[in-house]
Amino acid sequence: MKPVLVIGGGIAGIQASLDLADRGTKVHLVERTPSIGGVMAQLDKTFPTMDCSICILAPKMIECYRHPNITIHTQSEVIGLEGNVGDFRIKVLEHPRSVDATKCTGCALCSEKCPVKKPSAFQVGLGQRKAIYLAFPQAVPLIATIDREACLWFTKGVCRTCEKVCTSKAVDYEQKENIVDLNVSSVIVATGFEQYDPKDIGEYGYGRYKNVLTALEFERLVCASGPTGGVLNRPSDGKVSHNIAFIQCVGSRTQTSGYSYCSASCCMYATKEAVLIKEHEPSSHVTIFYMDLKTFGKGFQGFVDRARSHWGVEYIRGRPGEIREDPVTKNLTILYENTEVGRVERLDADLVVLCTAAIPHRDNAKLATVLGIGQDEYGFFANPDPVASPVETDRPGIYSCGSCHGPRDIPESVAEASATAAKAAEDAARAEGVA
Amino acid sequence: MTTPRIGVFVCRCGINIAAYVDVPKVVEYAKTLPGVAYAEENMYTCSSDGLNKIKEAIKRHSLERVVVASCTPRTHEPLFQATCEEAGVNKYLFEMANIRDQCSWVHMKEPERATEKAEDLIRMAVAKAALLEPGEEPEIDVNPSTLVIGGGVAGMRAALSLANQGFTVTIVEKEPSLGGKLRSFDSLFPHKQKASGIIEPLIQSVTTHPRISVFTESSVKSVHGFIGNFDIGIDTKKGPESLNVGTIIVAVGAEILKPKGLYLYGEDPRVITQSELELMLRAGGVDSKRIVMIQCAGSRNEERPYCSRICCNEAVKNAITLIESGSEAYIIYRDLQTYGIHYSKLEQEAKRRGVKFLKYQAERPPTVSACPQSLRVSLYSPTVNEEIDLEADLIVLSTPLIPISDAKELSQMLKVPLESNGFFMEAHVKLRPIDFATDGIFVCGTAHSPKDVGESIAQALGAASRASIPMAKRRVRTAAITSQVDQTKCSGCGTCIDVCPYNAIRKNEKGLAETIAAVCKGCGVCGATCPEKAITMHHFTDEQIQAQGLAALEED
Amino acid sequence: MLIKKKSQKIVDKVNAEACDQCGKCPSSCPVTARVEGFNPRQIIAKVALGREVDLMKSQVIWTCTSCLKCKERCPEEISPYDIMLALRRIAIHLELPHPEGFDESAKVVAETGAVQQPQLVRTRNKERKDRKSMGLPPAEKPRDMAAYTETLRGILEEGEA
Amino acid sequence: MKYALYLGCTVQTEQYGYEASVRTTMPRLGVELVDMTGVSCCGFPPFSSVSELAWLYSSARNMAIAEGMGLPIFALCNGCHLSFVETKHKLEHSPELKAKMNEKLAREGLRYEGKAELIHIFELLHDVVGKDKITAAVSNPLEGLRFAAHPGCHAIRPSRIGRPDDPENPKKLDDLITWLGAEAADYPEKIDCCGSSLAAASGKTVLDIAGEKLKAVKRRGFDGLVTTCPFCFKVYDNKQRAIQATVGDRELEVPVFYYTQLLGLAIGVDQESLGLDLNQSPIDPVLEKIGGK
Repeated sequence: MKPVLVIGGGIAGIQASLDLADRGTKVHLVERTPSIGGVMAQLDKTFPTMDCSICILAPKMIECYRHPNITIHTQSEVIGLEGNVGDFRIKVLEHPRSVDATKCTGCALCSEKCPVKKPSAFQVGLGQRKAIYLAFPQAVPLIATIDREACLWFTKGVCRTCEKVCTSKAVDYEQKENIVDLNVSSVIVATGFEQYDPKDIGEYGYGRYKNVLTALEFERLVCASGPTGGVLNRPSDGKVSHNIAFIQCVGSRTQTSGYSYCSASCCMYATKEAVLIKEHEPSSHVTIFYMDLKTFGKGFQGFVDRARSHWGVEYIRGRPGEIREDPVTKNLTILYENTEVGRVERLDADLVVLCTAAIPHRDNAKLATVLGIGQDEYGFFANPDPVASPVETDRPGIYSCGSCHGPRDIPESVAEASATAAKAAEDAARAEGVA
Repeated sequence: MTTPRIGVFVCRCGINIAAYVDVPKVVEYAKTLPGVAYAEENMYTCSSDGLNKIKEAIKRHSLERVVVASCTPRTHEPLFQATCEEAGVNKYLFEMANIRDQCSWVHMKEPERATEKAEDLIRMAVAKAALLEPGEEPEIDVNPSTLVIGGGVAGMRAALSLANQGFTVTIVEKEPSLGGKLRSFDSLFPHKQKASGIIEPLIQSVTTHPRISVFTESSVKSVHGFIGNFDIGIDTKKGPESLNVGTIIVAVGAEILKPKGLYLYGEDPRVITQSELELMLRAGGVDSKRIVMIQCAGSRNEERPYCSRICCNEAVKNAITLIESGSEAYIIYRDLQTYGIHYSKLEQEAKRRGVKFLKYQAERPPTVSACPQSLRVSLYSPTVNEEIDLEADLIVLSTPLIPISDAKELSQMLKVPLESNGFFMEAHVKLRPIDFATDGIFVCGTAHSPKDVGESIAQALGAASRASIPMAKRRVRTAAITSQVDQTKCSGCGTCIDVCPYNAIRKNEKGLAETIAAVCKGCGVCGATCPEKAITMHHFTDEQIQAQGLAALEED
Repeated sequence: MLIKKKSQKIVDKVNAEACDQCGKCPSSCPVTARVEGFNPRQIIAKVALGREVDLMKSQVIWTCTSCLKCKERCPEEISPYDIMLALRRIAIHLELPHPEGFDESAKVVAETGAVQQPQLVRTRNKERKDRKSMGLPPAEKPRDMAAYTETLRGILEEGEA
Repeated sequence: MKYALYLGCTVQTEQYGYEASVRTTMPRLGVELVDMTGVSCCGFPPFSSVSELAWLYSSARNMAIAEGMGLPIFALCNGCHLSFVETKHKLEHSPELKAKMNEKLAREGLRYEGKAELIHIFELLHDVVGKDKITAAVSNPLEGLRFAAHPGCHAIRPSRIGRPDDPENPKKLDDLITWLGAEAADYPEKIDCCGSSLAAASGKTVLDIAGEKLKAVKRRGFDGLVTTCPFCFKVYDNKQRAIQATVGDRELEVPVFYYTQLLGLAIGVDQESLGLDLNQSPIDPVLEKIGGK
């Protein structure tokens, strides 16, 4: 039986890979970053059960890594696809890590000694990493990688400190990129989404005001493994924040941003983040500005009711018009209308969190061309018939799951991932001649 | 007997543990415990690096027992056990001490005492580890066939996928015909395709598929056995049938609330539900001039504190249809649940087409009064900040999906739980949305919670994938943590048989109790209730637990 | 009726039905915070409900500073400002009650080419100055005032067709 | 750098300080200004609330005259500039409307092609003349002074049809101030409206709105407020006494300048020719600090 190609190592890609591998199908899992895990690895807790995100994800990541039927290609991208369902010929480009995966033990001594600091993508820029680094402590595979744009050896021809300190001689500056040819029966696309950059919504001052963050940045701030160790030290002055406000529908449900749809999970993750703040410091004052509370998922309404009644999170229906920053204290003032009473008011906050639209990943167009599949008007991968064939793209044998074809929460992504595994299994059976 | 060589691995969990527990101190302490031959700390014991360290240590220090002091066994025990096995140590010789969730996280403000408690927990784990015994996991054969309970769109789609994968499937449907709730729908959102356009071809391929057999007007009456080997009893119109399957998929769907007495429903024929409107549209439409739809009719309240997910979108879809046929349509809502891309578009289309939306507040629900000519809906609109009266010829209540009436009965038969709202409860809300905690049984569609057709189909395919795993492998291993009845002590009183929630104990020919290892989940209820102390729980023997308890009380 | 027909033409163009009632306009508006009863969001809500005639008969449409924040920030590209102007024009055309000054100053412009004639202004120490004493050239006006006035009068009589 | 100077009603009939300071400073920066003859009101606001057609006609008419001169229009007033830009935009998108306009313009022997270019004083000074020319021209830097920039609503909104600066974070006027050696600083009330358009409906509210801003400017320790909009200037400067009365604060004194007045002082133009004696707000302390002729 031919293997299956899974593109994207987030929770959806991981689930699809494990389902197939567990039933005995060989899987090639292609991930563009140095580690699998995706956005879920960056989250602190998950709603509505408040499970520690990395704690429930890490075992699955490791399972992928240790599974005899799964081959993980990190820092890799699919650059070629030919053939048809049952017989796709794939080209995967593996970018060099500049570190020998077979030797590196992930001890991180190299990054400790590396002199170059860069903003850490895992910490969404709130924290720093070195030029040679591990994506994050639970990264899978736990292998260092060199950022050649930052590394002094690659940019200035000096340093080589990492090579000197590495006890297992794993550093390999000569490592070349590598093209792998695969022959697979089906392809599963699980490349996920990215966050809308709220800079364009100037009235909220993101990028201008240090204490206005995006929700993903906040996840890192509130996370024990984040840059502040889970203490809500706000960026401007490190002061612990007690008055925090969340603004929903930033970029989403917005004609002018180009993303006129509802991003589906923001109301709930904002509620979760609000509860986290209260758990950390019950005396904090947390406000969520929303338009419609989207509590359509299993257990959502109960979760919101609890946040309101038990934790005292305040919900106000109204999308603020403007955020102002005190030039001296850097405190923020939110101009808003409580639309349920038609009154215009002001709220002072130490920190404001913007819950931004979930938007198509910037690489979608490129991948769509390589795979020969369609995108919708926004750039998500298109499902021609989302009702009858929710995980089928417009090309037979290529399936999509998770937030790469529209906003999804984790359980939806997981369920869809299993669905794509079933479709791939059907293709394989057909190829095997099962009538 | 000499105490075995024990290795202790203390995880820092980044700062989750190390910030509050003095890990180096704890490691030094562990080294002093009886039987401990080696102890070390790891940044993340669960990282591949940490796991390699365990394997090396087992070899270098010829360890016979392994204790990891870190987080929770719920997520991490299987991983560490597998690691031990790879290094040649039986997985049942592994023990875990939870010094994070039950220690560092709850004692953030008192680090010294957190450190002490961590030492206590490790001392207890080590004491138990010394008495651990290797366990064997029986392998059982899996019958590559599935029972799908429910012949709606979810059930049929799951069945079809499994059949296409080469497995045999039996569908049991209580109605005379396949199709489920969708039979009564006119069109489907978001693309407003006809429901029949999805159902009919599906029924066609299901009924003609060589590996699918269908029992209509039938219901499951009994379920015995366990993953790989379930014995099912069915009542069919032709009398009782029995079959053996390896897996079960629960796709029984849901029912739609008929809100007697709410907004004059049941009292005035001009007040109907969204699903009754569907039937009218299916039959050719309505001639009412102005239709007012009321959302959250019977949901998001004390009695049903959940949002039914599909009602807003169904209302918007039907309102567009009504506008197209020249009527006027109002939707009175609390929070419009038009989520995601397709429903957002649908909402925008509705607004463009002139469907009027009015928000109401839960505290001030609308009232409906009947006049001879028409109905009047009175509501306070917080957004316009006014009392508004609407004359209506037809009022449509968007009522929630509710669990099927015999959900409880079925859940008891299958030994799977229901959640507080009465829908079937999955193994884990986030990462196991389609599995039940009981191996070999899966759930999909609206039996799990309200969802639309596309989402139900996705879950159905997902359930097919999950069910296919043990069947493709043909064999599964079951856990060795089971109860064992000491035939010399058992008095045959049968108490254990009554209390066992898994039907895992039977009386043998001697009239004495004996455990069916493959079915036993190791919950321990039998052991606790046995008046003769005849039942031993492997991996949780009295000796082991006593040792742990005594260690807890030790002063040092 | 005429008034509804006229307003309908406008309403069809302004996209009010797309409004999510999010509250961004009032919270940006300098007037809502100060003048009881003025709320651009509610104005849009009423237009969306087909009640623009009530608005034309009320004071609210005249209570705008034209700061344009509502128009600038509306996520749906709706402009309460332009809607108010449009409703004002119909109100004036149909001679519904409205604040003084609007049609007067329009007349003045139509007849003189400017809202007012060059003024005699005071300095801080109460001296009087005019363009001449400031050394500024004489004020400009249409060369063929008759044609200019006639054209504008014509347009004004046409009203919002 | 040659432009057709369009004054607009307010400047031409009362805001002589702005006109004078523009006429005296621009040539010194190499900007040649040609007066437009036969021009009329741009139509905003007098017509915008009465007849859209009359409003658009008024703007089209003046743009047609500029087209005849073959020069871009330099409109001093934010309102006029916006009115022209909006009209140009509307006529570009409606050929029928454009035809209708030309039919009416023909009676005065005018024709609007749609070629008329428009330039705002921010664009002219910030983007065309530029930092180097201005800093080079400064002979009397306004050191030690801190001004609050007030670009005015119509200079920055609606951005969709193109305005000279950012709608939420305008910076050009701040730059222009700093190029004169003075200091400019962001303040939360920067893009707040002066309220003047409310005059017809509720004069008191105008003074309330304006008063709040002046208070903020004073509270935040600015030496004065700087604008280029005659409407805003009228409220903040000419009506400052009335504002004091309305907000009940006699001490609420904020010097208000047209930017071109400060520009003149910095490049050594005498106060007389900058019409500084027309400013009603207490600017003398600032003038003393600046010194010069």
